[in-house]
Amino acid sequence: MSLAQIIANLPALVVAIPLLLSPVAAMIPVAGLAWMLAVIGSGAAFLCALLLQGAVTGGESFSYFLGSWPPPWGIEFVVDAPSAFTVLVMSGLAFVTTLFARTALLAEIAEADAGKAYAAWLLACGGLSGLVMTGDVFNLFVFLEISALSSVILIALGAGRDRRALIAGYNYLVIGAVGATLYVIGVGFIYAVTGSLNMADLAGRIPEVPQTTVVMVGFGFMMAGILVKAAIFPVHVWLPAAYAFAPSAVSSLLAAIATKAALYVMARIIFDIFAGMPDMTGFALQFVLVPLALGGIFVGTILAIYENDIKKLLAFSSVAQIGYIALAFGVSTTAGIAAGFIHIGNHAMIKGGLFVAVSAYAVLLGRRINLTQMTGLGRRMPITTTAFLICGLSLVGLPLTAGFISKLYLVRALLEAEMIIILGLVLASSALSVAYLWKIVEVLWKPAADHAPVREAPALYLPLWILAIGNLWFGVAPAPLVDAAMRAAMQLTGGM
Amino acid sequence: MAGYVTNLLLLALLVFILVLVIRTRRLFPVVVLAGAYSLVSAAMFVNLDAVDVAFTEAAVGAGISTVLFLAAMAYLPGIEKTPPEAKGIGHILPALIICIIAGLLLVAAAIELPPVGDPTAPPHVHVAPRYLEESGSFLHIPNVVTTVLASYRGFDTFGEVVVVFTAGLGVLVLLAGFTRTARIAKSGKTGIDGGEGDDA
Amino acid sequence: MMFGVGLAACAVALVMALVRAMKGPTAFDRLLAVNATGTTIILGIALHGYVMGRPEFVDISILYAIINFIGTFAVLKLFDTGGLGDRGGRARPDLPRGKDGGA
Amino acid sequence: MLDNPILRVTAKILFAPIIIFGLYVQFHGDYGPGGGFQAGVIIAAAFILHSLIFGLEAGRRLVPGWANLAMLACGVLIYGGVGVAGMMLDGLFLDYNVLASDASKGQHYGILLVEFGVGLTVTGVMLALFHAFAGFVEADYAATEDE
Amino acid sequence: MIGPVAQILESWNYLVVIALMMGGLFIVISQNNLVKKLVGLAIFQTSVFIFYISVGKMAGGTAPILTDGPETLYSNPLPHVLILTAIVVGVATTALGLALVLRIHAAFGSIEDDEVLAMKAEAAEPRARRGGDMGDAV
Repeated sequence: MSLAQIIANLPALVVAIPLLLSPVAAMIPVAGLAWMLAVIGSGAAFLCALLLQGAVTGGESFSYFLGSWPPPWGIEFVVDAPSAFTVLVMSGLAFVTTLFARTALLAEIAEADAGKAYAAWLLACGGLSGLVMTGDVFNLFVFLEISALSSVILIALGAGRDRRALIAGYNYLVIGAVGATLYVIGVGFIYAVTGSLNMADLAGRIPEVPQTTVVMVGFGFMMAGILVKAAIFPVHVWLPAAYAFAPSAVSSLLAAIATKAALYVMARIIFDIFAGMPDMTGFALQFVLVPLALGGIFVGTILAIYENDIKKLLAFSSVAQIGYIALAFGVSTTAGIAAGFIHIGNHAMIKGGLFVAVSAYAVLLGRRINLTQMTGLGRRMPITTTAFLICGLSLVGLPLTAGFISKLYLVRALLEAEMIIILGLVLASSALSVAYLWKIVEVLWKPAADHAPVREAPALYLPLWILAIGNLWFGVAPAPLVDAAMRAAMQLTGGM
Repeated sequence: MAGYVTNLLLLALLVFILVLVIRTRRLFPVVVLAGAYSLVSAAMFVNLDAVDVAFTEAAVGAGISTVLFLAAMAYLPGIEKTPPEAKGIGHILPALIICIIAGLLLVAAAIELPPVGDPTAPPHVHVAPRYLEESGSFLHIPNVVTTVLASYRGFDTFGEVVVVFTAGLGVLVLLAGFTRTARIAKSGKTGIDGGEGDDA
Repeated sequence: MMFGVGLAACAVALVMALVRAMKGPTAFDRLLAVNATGTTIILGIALHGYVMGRPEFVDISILYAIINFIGTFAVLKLFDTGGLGDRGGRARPDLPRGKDGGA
Repeated sequence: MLDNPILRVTAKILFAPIIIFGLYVQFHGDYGPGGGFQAGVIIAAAFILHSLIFGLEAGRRLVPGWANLAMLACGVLIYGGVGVAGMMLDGLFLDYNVLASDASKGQHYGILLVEFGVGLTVTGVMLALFHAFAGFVEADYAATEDE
Repeated sequence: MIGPVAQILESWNYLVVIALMMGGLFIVISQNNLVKKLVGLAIFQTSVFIFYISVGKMAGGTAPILTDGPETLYSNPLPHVLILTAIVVGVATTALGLALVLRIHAAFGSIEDDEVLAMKAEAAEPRARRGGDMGDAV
């Protein structure tokens, strides 16, 4: 393939490379080779995403016709600021977690399964990227299922260590399938009154539809399906178990990228497809999404404070962070949406880093860990723990970290929209989140009973510190991230 | 007219089967009934002109799914323990409320939909006419469903193949794989799969 | 007209088969009844094609005949050996063996 | 596995016609109902019938595990390969117009190949599913230990 | 068209299908048995398929396989294509779910949701009895 051909096909390659390398990886019984393939696949997808991001910096957007059929007859991929931004964040995090997956994954699953595990890994990466790129509402459902089924496989791989992974996988499968089917019902109703499946075409046709009840119900069911996938409170129930019982490497992949795609899709549905119905979406945002987001923030934070299993604690914290992103979208001004996108990027880095560090502990300790077992780890693994601490401080939102930038923009958006009460609640929940972080930090530096020698897992340094430094870097020089998120928000709201 | 009556009969059958499924406690009849549900809906698809869909539903829903359920039933207990509705209304009330609310919403929308078969409904006038027209004149393939499936929406079908592949991969990992414990595998006893497992 | 009458006859046969499937009394009555349901639907689909003027869709009937055969065979094997594999899976004392065990 | 001669003979007689019917559905999909997916299920059904009557081990001799895995992977690769070929010939992903000099002919080739890929994957997966389920040995997994 | 009653009569196909969908969803949510949940899911999905196909039906139309005859009305092929994809996705979900149920039964000895959940709580406690010896666990 010549360079010109590659450039012309970048949007398809982001999705197709991981999906096509996956069957190859499945056939390779050698764990190392399969891992190499996974690194190549996610790395190539990351490169493509970088190039795509470069292509939309000027505020352009273009679409890619799969099979050369113009929409609405064929399926198109939409490359604009929001999709390029989200796909860049996701493929970047996927690449970094793949880098470290070799050591961490092999510590927890049988080597003979590794080829198939990496195949599922690649499928999850490709499926989630496809979810973001596609401009067709039914194609979105197909990618939703690819990512869901491959995530279930990855979660169930944890059964080698803990049988509860099977139940986590089953619940995720059934809840996810119900969510996807609700989404399909919504699409069916919208299709019945518009005759189209293409997002851009739908956006044009929906305001002209006389049957407003159908549009409202269709919107409601599509949103309900996506809320399940995004793990928004109160349909987040699958998430904590899934993250906690999956192999640690899988937890870091899923925590970094899985819900981000669904959140992006949610923004797309609200601000793009149904943009022509501002009364309806405004009502849904104000009276449904914002209260649910606030509920998620508090429930997640409080459950995290009382949780003792470190992976579950981080998972509950994810529920809270997803709440922040949803809240930012709920503000629905350009500044609010931008804050949401900024936090999509930052939270991916934060949670990715935290879970990678936890994997490092798990590799060392060789088992699932709760807080008491982590006593004194800060002294035994200072390098890993420092990175963990940086990501943790970023999670709380300390100045000079990426998390601070997220909070800053969220607060500014809330002030601008004059949502003072909600602002107070956000600040209060931030203060609460210090509690669970402190709980971990305290344990980590408590002197251990036995004076075990310093043992580190150097194979994990590179990806871990990439993420930690990323957190610092974007805390000090947030301009590229913020600019990209701003462009994304501007394009979604039509430059308001 | 015949189509109308057939449709009515088949819908009544579907409702009948659904009620049976809810009420039956033995899992084996439930599985067979699920197969029958698929089969009746396949007949319904034929009546609604969706022959390709009927073909697939008969092969998959009534065929493969049922065989898989049966194969699984060999290992599973054949009877449901106390079903939730037997424990009192409190155990099924939340589910009932969710379903009724969702159902009422859908009914409110369905009443507004263009009636079944209305030739002026948006789906019939917007995108689809081009498929019907071009499939004959440009692609020269009579089965429009094949054309749309493999060409216009070929990417959907690519995704579908990937989904099937994912399911195959998952079942191989779960039932013929080595997830039992990492430590057993590492202690040199890899690949005990009883002879029938996938040896690749 | 003739095909219409045939279709109606299929519907009657379908209802009768279903009644038998409900009443039993043995598991094998039910099994045969389910098989007969399948057969009438196969016939119904074939006749339906003629009624609607597109008789070329007999393929579906053939397919379902194959599937129905394999499905019934799988059920019988499950009853007979307690599993579909070589070793017959686990022992299944609760599976009906000629005695009533249906719905 | 089953000693009944009637069943064994029936299975032997039916095996080939079912596969031929499957191939008919595969390649007649352009003109009548059917296509790769349905064909895959039918062909897999023939092998399932074989395994049901002659036993799983006989079925595995017919289609070994590695061949089965290769089938389900290769189907995806063929489908994706057609897409990549479209890119190589200066088209877009899954663009069949560029596969031949004439767009209509290219579409024909593309659809044929793509349906073949679908059929291969589906046959492989359905067969693998049946073997995995029917050959599952519960005792092997009952020992799963938590940590 | 003429009035709400006539409208309801014309949409009865949709109404019954909605009842079927909700019946399937009810099984998924309310049942404890993991296999029955999967059956409910299959019924739920199949009912949604019927809804789509009803949307694509054209009065007086015929299957979208072109004939050489004079002007014929064809039903809409697009919903058929979508549902073909969805059926495949559905069977993939069912297969994976069943595989998980088999493994859950092997690991927990039960396929009732509430019992398994109770065992989960038990499993979360330290399990000194079983020890770390893999010898007797195999």
